[in-house]
Amino acid sequence: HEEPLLFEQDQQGRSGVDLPEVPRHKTRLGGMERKAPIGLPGLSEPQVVRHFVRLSQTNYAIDAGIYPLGSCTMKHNPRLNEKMARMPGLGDLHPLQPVSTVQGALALIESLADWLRTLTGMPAVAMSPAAGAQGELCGLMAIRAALTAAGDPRKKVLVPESAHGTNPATAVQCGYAVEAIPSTDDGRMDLAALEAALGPDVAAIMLTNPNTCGLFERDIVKVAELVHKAGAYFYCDGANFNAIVGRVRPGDLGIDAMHINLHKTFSTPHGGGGPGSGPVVFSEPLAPFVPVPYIRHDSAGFHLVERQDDAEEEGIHSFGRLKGFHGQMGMFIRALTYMLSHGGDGLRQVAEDAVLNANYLLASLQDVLSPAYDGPCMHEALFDDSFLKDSGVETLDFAKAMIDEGFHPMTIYFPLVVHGALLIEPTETESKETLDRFIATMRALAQAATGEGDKTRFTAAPRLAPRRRLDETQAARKPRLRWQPETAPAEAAE
Amino acid sequence: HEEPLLFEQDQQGRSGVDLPEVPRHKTRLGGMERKAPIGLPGLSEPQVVRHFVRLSQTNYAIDAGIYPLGSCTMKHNPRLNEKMARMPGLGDLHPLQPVSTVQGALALIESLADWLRTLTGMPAVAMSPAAGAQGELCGLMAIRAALTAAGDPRKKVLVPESAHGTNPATAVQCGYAVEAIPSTDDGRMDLAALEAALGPDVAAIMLTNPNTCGLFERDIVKVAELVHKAGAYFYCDGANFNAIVGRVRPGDLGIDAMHINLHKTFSTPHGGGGPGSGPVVFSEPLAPFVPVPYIRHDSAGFHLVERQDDAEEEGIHSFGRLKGFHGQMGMFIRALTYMLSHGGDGLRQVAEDAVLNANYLLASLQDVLSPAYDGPCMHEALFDDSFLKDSGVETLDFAKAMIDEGFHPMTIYFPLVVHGALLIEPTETESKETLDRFIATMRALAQAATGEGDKTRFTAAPRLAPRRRLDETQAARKPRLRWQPETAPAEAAE
Amino acid sequence: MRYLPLTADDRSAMLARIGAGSIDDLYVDVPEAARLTAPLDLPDHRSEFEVEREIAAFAGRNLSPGTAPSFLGAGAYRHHIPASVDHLIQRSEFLTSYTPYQPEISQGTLQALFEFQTQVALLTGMEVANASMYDGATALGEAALMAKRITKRHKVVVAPAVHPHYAEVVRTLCGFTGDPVLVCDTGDGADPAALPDDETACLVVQYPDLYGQVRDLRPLAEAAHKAGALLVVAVTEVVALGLVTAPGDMGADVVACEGQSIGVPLSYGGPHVGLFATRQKFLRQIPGRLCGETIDQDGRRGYVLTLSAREQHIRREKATSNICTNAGLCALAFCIHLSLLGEAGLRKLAELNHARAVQTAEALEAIDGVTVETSAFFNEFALRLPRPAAEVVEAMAVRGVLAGVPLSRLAPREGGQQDILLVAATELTQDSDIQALVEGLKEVL
Amino acid sequence: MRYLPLTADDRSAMLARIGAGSIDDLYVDVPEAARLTAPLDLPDHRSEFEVEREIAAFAGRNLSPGTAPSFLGAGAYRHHIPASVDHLIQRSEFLTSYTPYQPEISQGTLQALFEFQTQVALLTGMEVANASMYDGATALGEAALMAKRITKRHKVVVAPAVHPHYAEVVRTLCGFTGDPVLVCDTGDGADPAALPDDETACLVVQYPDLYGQVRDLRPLAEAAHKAGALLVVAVTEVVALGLVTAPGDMGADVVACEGQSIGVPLSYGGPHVGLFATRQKFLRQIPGRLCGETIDQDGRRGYVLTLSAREQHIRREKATSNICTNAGLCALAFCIHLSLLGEAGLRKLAELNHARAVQTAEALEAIDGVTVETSAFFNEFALRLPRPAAEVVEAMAVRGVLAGVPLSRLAPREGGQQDILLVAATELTQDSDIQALVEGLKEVL
Repeated sequence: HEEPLLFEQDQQGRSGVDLPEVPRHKTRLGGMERKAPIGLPGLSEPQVVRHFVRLSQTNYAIDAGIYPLGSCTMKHNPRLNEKMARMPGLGDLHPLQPVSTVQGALALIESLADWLRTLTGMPAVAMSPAAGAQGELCGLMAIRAALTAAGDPRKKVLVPESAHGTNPATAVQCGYAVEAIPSTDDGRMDLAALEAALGPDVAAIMLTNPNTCGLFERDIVKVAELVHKAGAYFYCDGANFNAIVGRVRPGDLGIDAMHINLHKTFSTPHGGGGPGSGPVVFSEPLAPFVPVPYIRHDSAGFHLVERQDDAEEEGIHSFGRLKGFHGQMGMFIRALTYMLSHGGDGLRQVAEDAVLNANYLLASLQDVLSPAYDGPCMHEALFDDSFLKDSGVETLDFAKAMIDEGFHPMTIYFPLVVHGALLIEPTETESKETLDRFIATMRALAQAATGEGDKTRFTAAPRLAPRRRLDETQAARKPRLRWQPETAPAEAAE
Repeated sequence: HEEPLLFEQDQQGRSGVDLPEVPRHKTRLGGMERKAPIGLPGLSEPQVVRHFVRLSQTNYAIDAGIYPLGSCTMKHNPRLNEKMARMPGLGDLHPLQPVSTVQGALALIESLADWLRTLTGMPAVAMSPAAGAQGELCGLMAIRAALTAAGDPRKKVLVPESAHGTNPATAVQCGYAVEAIPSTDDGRMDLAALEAALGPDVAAIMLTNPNTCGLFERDIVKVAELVHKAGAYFYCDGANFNAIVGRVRPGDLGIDAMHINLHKTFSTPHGGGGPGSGPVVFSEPLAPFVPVPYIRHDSAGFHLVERQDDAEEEGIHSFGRLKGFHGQMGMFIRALTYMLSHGGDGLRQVAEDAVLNANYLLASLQDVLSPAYDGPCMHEALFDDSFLKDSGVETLDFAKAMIDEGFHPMTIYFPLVVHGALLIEPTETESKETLDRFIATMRALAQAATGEGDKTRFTAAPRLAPRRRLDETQAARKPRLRWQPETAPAEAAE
Repeated sequence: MRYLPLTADDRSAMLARIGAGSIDDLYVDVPEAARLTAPLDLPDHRSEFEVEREIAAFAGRNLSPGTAPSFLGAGAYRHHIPASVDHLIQRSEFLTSYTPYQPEISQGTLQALFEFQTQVALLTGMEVANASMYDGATALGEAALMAKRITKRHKVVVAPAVHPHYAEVVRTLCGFTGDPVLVCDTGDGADPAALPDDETACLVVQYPDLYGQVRDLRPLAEAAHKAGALLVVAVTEVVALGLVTAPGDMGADVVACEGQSIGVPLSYGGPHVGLFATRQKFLRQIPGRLCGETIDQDGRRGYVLTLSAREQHIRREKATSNICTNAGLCALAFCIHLSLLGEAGLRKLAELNHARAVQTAEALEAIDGVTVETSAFFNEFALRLPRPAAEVVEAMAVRGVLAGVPLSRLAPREGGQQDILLVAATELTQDSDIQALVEGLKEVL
Repeated sequence: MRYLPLTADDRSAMLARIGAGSIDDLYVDVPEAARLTAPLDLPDHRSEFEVEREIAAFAGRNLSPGTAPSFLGAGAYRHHIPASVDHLIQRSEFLTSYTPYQPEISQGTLQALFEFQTQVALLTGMEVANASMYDGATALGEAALMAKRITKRHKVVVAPAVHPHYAEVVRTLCGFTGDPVLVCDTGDGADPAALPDDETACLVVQYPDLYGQVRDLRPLAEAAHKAGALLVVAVTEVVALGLVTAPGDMGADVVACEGQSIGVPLSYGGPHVGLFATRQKFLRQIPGRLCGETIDQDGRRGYVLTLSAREQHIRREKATSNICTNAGLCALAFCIHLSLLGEAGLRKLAELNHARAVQTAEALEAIDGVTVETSAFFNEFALRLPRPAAEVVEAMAVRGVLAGVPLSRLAPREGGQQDILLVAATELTQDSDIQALVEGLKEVL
């Protein structure tokens, strides 16, 4: 039995809530009462609960199995973090309470900021960005504000070919032209090409490190020198900070700004698409250009600087406000809980185990899949599709066949610098036993894909999932983005 | 991939908890330290979470679909009740705190007791029984105590043939011989047989009402008169109180004691087998024989009478203590939350809708299944297997075929008074849409079972469940009730 | 370390398979000078209960609106969330799944998003909606950016009485590159209908506005359209749409709402959820994710993320927005709570909110020297006090009453605005709360 | 009514299908005099938030051990429960399922029970365990009943220093029908080894005992066996078994534990979970449910409820017990928490408990006139005070300290026993708690 849409379960006269009787009152709506019904369906609570339980049962989840999506970092989400985020006195605070009544909340945010400063070796941090992509925007805006303040706004941002799509999109949203820097054969940014591209119109470089090929940019200190020599800023996409947390401080690499995806490195749950949180750490030169609001701390306690004019008074030339309130407090609580749970020692172990697990996969699969690059990887192992050459099986088919084996596929077709990419990120919270089972399955699939015989195991996969392959072309050509009530047939209108 | 046992995932050196370092201390164990390891497996938290999530995914649940187990009353379990049971100041109280520090807890229990007294029309209630079966024991013990106090302990308890197994088991555990009373053709207790069986050695009758055939015992007032006239007590099994709550008060029927399964009528979740809670209401004559502890309320507040000697001082000849502490507080909170949510009006509607749903099923299936008895039923509809006669399909096969249709089967082979019984209890929290779908499926199955053609759809069912039929005979013949470490092969010992 | 399954033996065996002598060998690409050798100045790992105590200590230093009479609003509202909502969003299959890139094993998330999009479209009176934005303010910023793309004009006009946070986000997102953004002062008396000119991409208004004022948007829609601009409507209290005419029914082209009021806790300002709805004709200019209906290989109905040629992961520098992660789980919470409410429940909830606000206003109007400035409102209104509202709020906080939001916290502090207090009521407002507010104010004023 | 899906239209249509004129027609079998016509004197249905307020009002009148220094034990212990335990047991598939009568769609519950049984057997040092009982006291009562069935003797002997609640339950269950139950006074100096005679079915002892005393059970096992009786051991603090020799290793025939300490909240005394373990040879006399391993039609390993010929639903008046519903979900919580702990975690937890208790004892021993009476203990001991413990406990409660359980609340009030205070510590006991206890006692004594 397929679960129908909520709207197909409608019966007016039902509701899943009870509310007290509305007290008698004068209406003061100025005649703006809604006339027509909204069209929302009526269901009882049991129906709503069952609907969403049943829907959930068609989802894969990290709690049910390895979720090796490269560049997405699906690791275990501790339940303690969820419990803490719901603690009375934290989860139920209003963002505009008098500051005197939220000193604990501000102290918590500052405590998280301290951890981030210590882990990154950077002196300043902006807490408000709502997600990694907004963090990028925040970083580039601060850079643009600093350049503008120096009378030299510049025009271009350099982005390696292997970058996440958010990097170029962000640069454009911030008013810059984007210039791509090619990669070398070893999967790093081409230093010579960078040098050639740098010039007086370059505002910044955006480099992911470890990069999206799962490799550490060996020349990163040199990159920073070149960038700074050219009068530009070095923005680091911190999406992969989980590979180096506790082992390398970005501040020691010459970076000027870097966002941190709390859900990746610090395990706030991804929730099927969010919410995220993307604090940005800044170097000294960029520190005076942070967004509002921010927290200041003195002997009288914690203060919240919410307005650009107040910031200006204390020498912060804030570029403005990025979102409604102070930031993703719910995510802050989870991330701080995660940090306190791991401690400095545990966070370092997190990075090491993530890297160890990825290299273990790489070493165990390199003879049957085709590694994209040589050498140790960081937290994720990248393969291309050359092992599938002439097999009649595409990367997509291979990924879908994994579903029938009970695994969520890896990231595919990203990064773009590799043909038919397969990017596998196991994370530190997978056991060796799970990896061994995963490896055995991958090896068996690779042999089946490249051997003789029928390939429908791949081309017709998945067959054991709640749905077989979905027609994405039809979805895009004739977009149906919402339920519509059936139009009454003409006969019925008689 | 099948989920292995915890013990098969063991690796020492792992733990799913962190604990602070043990402070240095003298050991005062008197030399009783454990020498050998216990043998518990080592797993990390992510593994444990995944293990139980994966296990859970092989379970059916009321949150995922109708669970029409007759006599079990699987209805919607509101989440509000779970939230309330975990409220700080309730869920974390210690049972032996000074009574002055738990006045709210005692007030809550008394409030629930008040609801139970009002709904049943009975003057007294014992809150401590841990489940329905213990409630039965509590009721019979009070009866025995009263009879003994009157110098006439008697020897027999009368139980109708259709009774739950707990009834005779309880009577025996309480030291009585059990005599079965046959049923009449209309599914009720045979009044003549009862009259014949009643005599000076009968301590009590145990009658379920509505009975396990889903029928109201029409002659119940007459039964009470006969029982009382014989000097016996009338114990009513209240398992099916959900059919009449708010519409009929057992106290108006002449009942002396009745347990109430909080999970059935008041929707505390069954949790795959418990915990339950089985308060017992008592008539005036039995009220002085309640178990300890119980609550007393005066102008100074709430008191907890925990000891038989204290009870005796205030004229309560308590038969003693049934369980460790005061009762299933966690269940009390849930049940009271349920009552407050429904109110008196809602509880009456609960009974009516439960009865309406059952009769709707009966009316919609009576031409394809074979109803066991005529007339309206109460909260559950009983069929026998005569519709399957000569079909090659047994009741069990029919039930297993329902699994492949996505439904949990009804109760089968109970009550014993009907051949190949199928007992369907939809409960009030199923929508008409769900019932209509259930009816359509049952009708299709009944037609398939009784029609021509291959019956493996039934005899080989289920085929779409996490397991096919399990070998229960082997399980009982060679009981393996725990995991055992593999014995090392002899060679390895060399 | 309870979260780490590898044992010391595992690590050795794995290094051996890799052919590395130690974990350091895997970090060879890190410049030597940047390799941390000493531990950072951070505490070691701790047990669950020690962590709980530490977080509880932070919580203990706050005054929870759940334990005090609270009239705080101004863009975030304390509503009751049914217990089943929080339970359902915590189900592993929702909480610990990723963006549904593999639709065959993500139908739960996808169908819920499809239902969410439908709910948002219905509620706002629009034709289509996306799968959520970070919050109401960023949704508004994205709306203005979309208006610029559609009209190919550069100027954005923000009418008076738009929440200053929202106006600031619009200014940041639309004005950062030098494009003109005209933000009227919150209390500016300017007629918004006169603001759009032939360079204006959109007129941005709020409904109900910052002061809680509910007004007919049709004249503004007409004025905007006449100038060739779009009307972009911000809604900070989405429960209002259960009772007042939908923006879509008054000519709005884009509606950007904060959805927190339905299903999402206050959480000190985030995460919340932005709702984004518009006309069908603007479909391919929508920012963020869209979920669409289609069929699978066996012809069964199913759902996928669609029109991703608008998005950064495909379109890169030509994307409609850089948004990637959105507010998925909060959107799910919104969807579940609204499913529970349904048509009848939402309407009654909205009526209760209005009734409570009217009761609060009437009680306050009885105080000497205090006036309600908002002539027509839903559940929030501006109260003029005889002295600066910020001081009054502080004095009330000392008395344990969260009296509302002083306008001066949001808007320029000059002028008569500083005596304005924004007061909100919801279904959770009790008679005793109103009494505490009134009595407190009488003492404090 | 949010929980009721039927609409008025549904009800009419359904009555029509049934052929009934009204709902009353379905209640025709109820004697007319017993049909309620007027509503009962009960309040009407209420919204979630009104109900929450009402329950919170009850909670507000209690002193939570989570917010006060607490040394309460005597059969119920405040331990930390990892957040994942409570989350997992609330999963719909566990929480809202029934007893696994249809094993094909109940493997989750069944495998967890099989794992639980194994854990209990390992922990107690026994060969087999059942799928749980209501609580420790009823498990003990059932153990004594089983001993009677096995030995075919009628007399049960309860040694001194068994928790009076447990002894009372044994007396109720075993003595109600007139069979002899000898319950020694808690403080009786009798030598338990001398108690069993040739009519004795079992000797019941507690370990650690009511006073926290840990002692070698081997001599008692010998004495019992010599008399032809079984040794039945009650354990009220199961965490102790992480550190002390298991009863099974000292000759116990049946072990009945309260499992609350692992995974189950105090909940004012219930629901808790009874553990029941015994020797393989007594298998068919075990009360309650048993889960066993088998294979399905396709040869795959699977689990079923088994040996149900012992149980009431099959065996009726010949059943080994009348138990039906047990403590399934609490057993699951126990199983999950113990899985998280594992061998190393349980041992460390037990060590922490002991260390905290020793620290507490040492701090108390420094107070004049106060003596620790228990010579060897795990996490609880008897403290002799210079005045009646019940008064001291009350005085301490006024100071916000839950100082322990006065023995007089449990045992006969005569004699020196009334000055005994039972003091327990756990891993949650903090230095500041011990300090508050000591300082409070100094003031109060």
